[in-house]
Amino acid sequence: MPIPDWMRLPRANAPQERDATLWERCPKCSEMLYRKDLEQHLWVCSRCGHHFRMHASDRVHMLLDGEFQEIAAQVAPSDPLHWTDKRTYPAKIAADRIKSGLTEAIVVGTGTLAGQRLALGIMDFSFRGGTMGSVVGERLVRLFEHALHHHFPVVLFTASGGARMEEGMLALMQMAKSSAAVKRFTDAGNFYAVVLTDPTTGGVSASFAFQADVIIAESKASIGFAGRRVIEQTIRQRLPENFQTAEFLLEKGQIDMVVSRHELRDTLARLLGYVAPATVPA
Amino acid sequence: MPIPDWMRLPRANAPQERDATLWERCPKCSEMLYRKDLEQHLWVCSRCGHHFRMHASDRVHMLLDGEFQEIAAQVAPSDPLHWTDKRTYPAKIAADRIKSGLTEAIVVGTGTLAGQRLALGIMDFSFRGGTMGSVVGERLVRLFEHALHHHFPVVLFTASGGARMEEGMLALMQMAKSSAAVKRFTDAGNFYAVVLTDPTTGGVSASFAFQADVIIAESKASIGFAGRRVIEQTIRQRLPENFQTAEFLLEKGQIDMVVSRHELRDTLARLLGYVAPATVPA
Amino acid sequence: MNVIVEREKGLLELEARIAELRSVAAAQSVDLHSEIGVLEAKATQVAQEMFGAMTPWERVHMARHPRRPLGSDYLLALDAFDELHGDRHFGDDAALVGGLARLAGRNVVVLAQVKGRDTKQNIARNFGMPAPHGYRKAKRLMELASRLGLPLVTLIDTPGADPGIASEEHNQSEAIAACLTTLAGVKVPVVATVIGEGGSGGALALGLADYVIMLEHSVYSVASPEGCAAILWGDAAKADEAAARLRLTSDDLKKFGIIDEIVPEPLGGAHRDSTQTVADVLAAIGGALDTLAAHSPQELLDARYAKYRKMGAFLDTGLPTVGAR
Amino acid sequence: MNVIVEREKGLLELEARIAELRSVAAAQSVDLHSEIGVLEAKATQVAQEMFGAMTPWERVHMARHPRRPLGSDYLLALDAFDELHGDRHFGDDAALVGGLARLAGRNVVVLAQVKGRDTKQNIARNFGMPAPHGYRKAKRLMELASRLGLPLVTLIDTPGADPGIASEEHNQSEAIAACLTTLAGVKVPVVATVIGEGGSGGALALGLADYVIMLEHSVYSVASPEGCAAILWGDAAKADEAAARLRLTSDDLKKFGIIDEIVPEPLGGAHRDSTQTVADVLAAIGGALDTLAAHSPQELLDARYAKYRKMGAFLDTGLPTVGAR
Ligand SMILES: [Zn+2]
Ligand SMILES: [Zn+2]
Repeated sequence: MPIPDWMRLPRANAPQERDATLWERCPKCSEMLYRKDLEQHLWVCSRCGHHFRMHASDRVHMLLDGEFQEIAAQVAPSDPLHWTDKRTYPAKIAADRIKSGLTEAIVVGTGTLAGQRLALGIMDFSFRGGTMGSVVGERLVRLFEHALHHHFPVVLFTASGGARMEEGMLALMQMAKSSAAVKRFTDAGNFYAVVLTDPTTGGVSASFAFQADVIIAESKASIGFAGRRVIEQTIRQRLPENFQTAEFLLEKGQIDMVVSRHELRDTLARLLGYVAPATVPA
Repeated sequence: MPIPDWMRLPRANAPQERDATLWERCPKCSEMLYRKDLEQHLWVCSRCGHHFRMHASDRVHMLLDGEFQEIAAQVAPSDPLHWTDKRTYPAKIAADRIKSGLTEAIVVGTGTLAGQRLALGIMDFSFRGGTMGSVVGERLVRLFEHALHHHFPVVLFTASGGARMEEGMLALMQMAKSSAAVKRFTDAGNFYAVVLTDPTTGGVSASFAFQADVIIAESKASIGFAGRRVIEQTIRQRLPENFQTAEFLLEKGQIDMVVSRHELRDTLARLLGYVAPATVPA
Repeated sequence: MNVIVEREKGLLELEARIAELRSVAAAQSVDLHSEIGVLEAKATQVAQEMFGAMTPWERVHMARHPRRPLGSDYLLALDAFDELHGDRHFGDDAALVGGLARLAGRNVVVLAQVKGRDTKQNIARNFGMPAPHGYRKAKRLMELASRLGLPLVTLIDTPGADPGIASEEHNQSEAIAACLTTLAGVKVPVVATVIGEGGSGGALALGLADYVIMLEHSVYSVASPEGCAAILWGDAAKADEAAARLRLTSDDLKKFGIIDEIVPEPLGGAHRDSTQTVADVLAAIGGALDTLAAHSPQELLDARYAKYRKMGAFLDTGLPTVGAR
Repeated sequence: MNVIVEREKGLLELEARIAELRSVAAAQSVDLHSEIGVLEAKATQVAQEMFGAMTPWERVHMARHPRRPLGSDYLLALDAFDELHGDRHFGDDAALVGGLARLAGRNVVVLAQVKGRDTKQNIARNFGMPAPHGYRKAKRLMELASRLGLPLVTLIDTPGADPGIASEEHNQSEAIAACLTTLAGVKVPVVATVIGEGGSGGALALGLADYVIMLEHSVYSVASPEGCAAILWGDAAKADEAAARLRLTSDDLKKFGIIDEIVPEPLGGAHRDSTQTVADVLAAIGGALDTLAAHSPQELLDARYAKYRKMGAFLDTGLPTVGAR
């Protein structure tokens, strides 16, 4: 399997909490977990079932039969607002590249899952909190256009803090841009499934995340439009524990299913099977 | 103005509470109202504003500029189930014809309202409680097909106790039949408005009544799917006074507007103006 | 009290005795051949007498039999099924279940009204009475089926749409009405099957279809016999008479052209062999899908419109001679 | 506290004195010509200094000015307007008003976010923050416009979509997301105008349009300056700095190609001459509708897709040279 560029970025070399230790502490139950085991268990705590946030490359490996043909990898952020707060925007981008080993908050491409070809996009919270800027929008649109052209189904994994402030209104406009692409794609009779992972909020939840034909959420993922803190500040009271969890959304009729990460690949394989009966050679 | 057949039926000759007296008692405030005044006031109580149920012919006169070209007047009920309970179905029909002066629970046709041509259907509760049987369904469909062909807007006035039991499943199927006609009509870009009058329930509310582009309700009209008594029996408690009123539905986001009968013609004229800019000579 | 449950008690006793004799014969190597034969003949005779010709009211009770195969039994028997939840706006309704499925070699979207088997289940499933958000989930999945080109299979079994306060507040009328226009417009084959109770508008919301099947002893009615009797005679006890008048049986409805096919049930009702009944129904649906698959979306839409366009019974030659002019 | 309201107090006093002098002059037939002239010159100078060049943060306050013309003022100025209520399912949202209207000789469907003028109105209109059933009403009317072939006119003025518990429970995300796909697909011209605050996704839900107008001192932002400052510096007091960084003014957004036209405001802001401002905006919308009317539905859809397809700023030649590899 040829490794795409973004997987070759020097993630492992960077001093980062995840890569620095042999052990990881489960943030839910505090169990110390051996890192190799955790990887084997798809980053799910073997004691309490907590789903760790997962790296995009790990997701690709978890899902695909083999090769991942990345699309639009060369599409990279610019700095249209000449943004600076504590740091400049380019400095933030550079730091997150090293930290995450990713060139942006989403990777998109094609591959096969259980023998079925699909267009796959995976957001990663470790790059700028999964925020959506111009690159996320552009990569998404290229993915949908590619999938439309080839009549592939699209599966997206979301993880996002919303629109990326450092690109101002250009970031907000990515909601419109991606929505237009989704609309064209689904209107043509193509299948689009999304997997909401922890966390999915704001500009991403209010655009392509909730425009899918089938909406899956990973167990316990936090999903909502407004952030918990914003709501608590507005209503001046604490929210219930399960508010904005995947399970809460299922109960409220907002999503189709909550799936444990261990079941995710099989679930997606079945869903793709319903809409793409003709399988391609694996 | 040539008077259609159904207006020639011997309504006035029949001994009937409405026609028998010079005075009417308002069922809401008990005021005794002079019948001629009441007619002049569109059957609205001058003291409390109560909207009396109104005869289809009175509605036609209230709405149209002049002539009413009735459609499908010759479509008449048969007795497919050979129904009998305390009376036979044909006997009920015959009695209601005399009582109401109508050939069925709806009259449909075309005319102009404030110079704008429209297809108009008016249900009347005084014929079999405005129930929908095969004739109501057939007349409705012919109206929608006629309007589709001529690109006329459709305005319907509903008043119905639901599907007509004496025609069994053939009555229920009129919900499907009329829905299919509405769908064809509106899909082609035509305008359909409905005025819900007292009462609109069951099979009529759950089909063409709530499929309109714009839904108006007459003040205080009782509107709902299940009957008040059925709900009270199910939940074993009394319902609030305003439950299932037009005003309640407006608050619950179910309808576009509540309109007093005195404002109805002007409101419809304005609505037709938005969608049919070209007026025909009155 | 279900009259069929009451009446089949004698038959069940007879069958229990036969089973008992058989085990005695096997265990003690006694020849009870002729005794068993006599009882079996008796059982067959009793069953024939009881179920050979049932009144409409008895068939209503058969349709409501507590062991009758439910929507959930059909879903379990599908080649594959993945449930899709929720209307995206308000909630998920367990009384109306939908999802992607594989049936007779085809990928389909299935929608099923599901009652409970016991009180607990029935409370969870609201006795099979869908709320507005149930119908709105159904509408969402109808549109999904149409867009993806997947045939739509519906299973009808409800006493009616939920008549509660919340359902009125959330516009039950519009929820059902929207299902009807949506079904009128979906660009895929629609096959509806009444598997138990087809109760009024709440049933029809899933029933506007290219092909409508009824399980033999299911019923499909404009109103419940009890409700009808209460309205007409002020006496719900006359429900048996109302059941007869309403013409709610599968054979009556086939004659009226309201349904297209009847799937026979085993003698004594579907619950006497649920597995076989479910398989028979799914096979019938598969057959209908095969036939409909030959048609283009536009042909389906035209045929569907024409089918409902001609439903109804009326005179078209002026006023009939009922009553005086 | 609104900085513009504070700062314009001096100007208002000056103007009051001029008016007073005028009435004195008229009543007592005194010649105060030169005194009035001096004060008028002073007032013009003060206004020029105050409003000739405002900072982004000042413009945020101008956009939130308590006397700024609101959505309701535009609706009242239409040639005709009939409000259509409700999402058909759940409720009617007074923060997002819609209906059939006549504007510049055309029949249109109009959607307007409406804040209140005082506390009571603001409570009724939830401070202009629409709930999911508001956006669902909007979606219903967008679809109506598309089906009837009526152009769609939207007026944007919201701090953002409602962030309450009930709104989350009813899926605010989906409500906004559905408006976006719907606008992307309507077969009629869409003209959006930001008349006050364009707050994030809750504003954009009405903002995916063929032509986007901004009133000069309106703002349109990915996040509120206060929220942005709180996130970036943990200090909402740095909102003025955030306002400058976010590039939320009409001139910035025109340069970025995010909006198409700016309608100038009177010196001192729209509220200094509300009638004229409203008329100017409606005239600009009318002009845009005239231009768009020349295009077929397919042309509109293609142009709309192309317009948003190219929005964004990125490099397409491999990894940029930011940071170390
Ligand atoms: Zn753990
Ligand atoms: Zn009165």
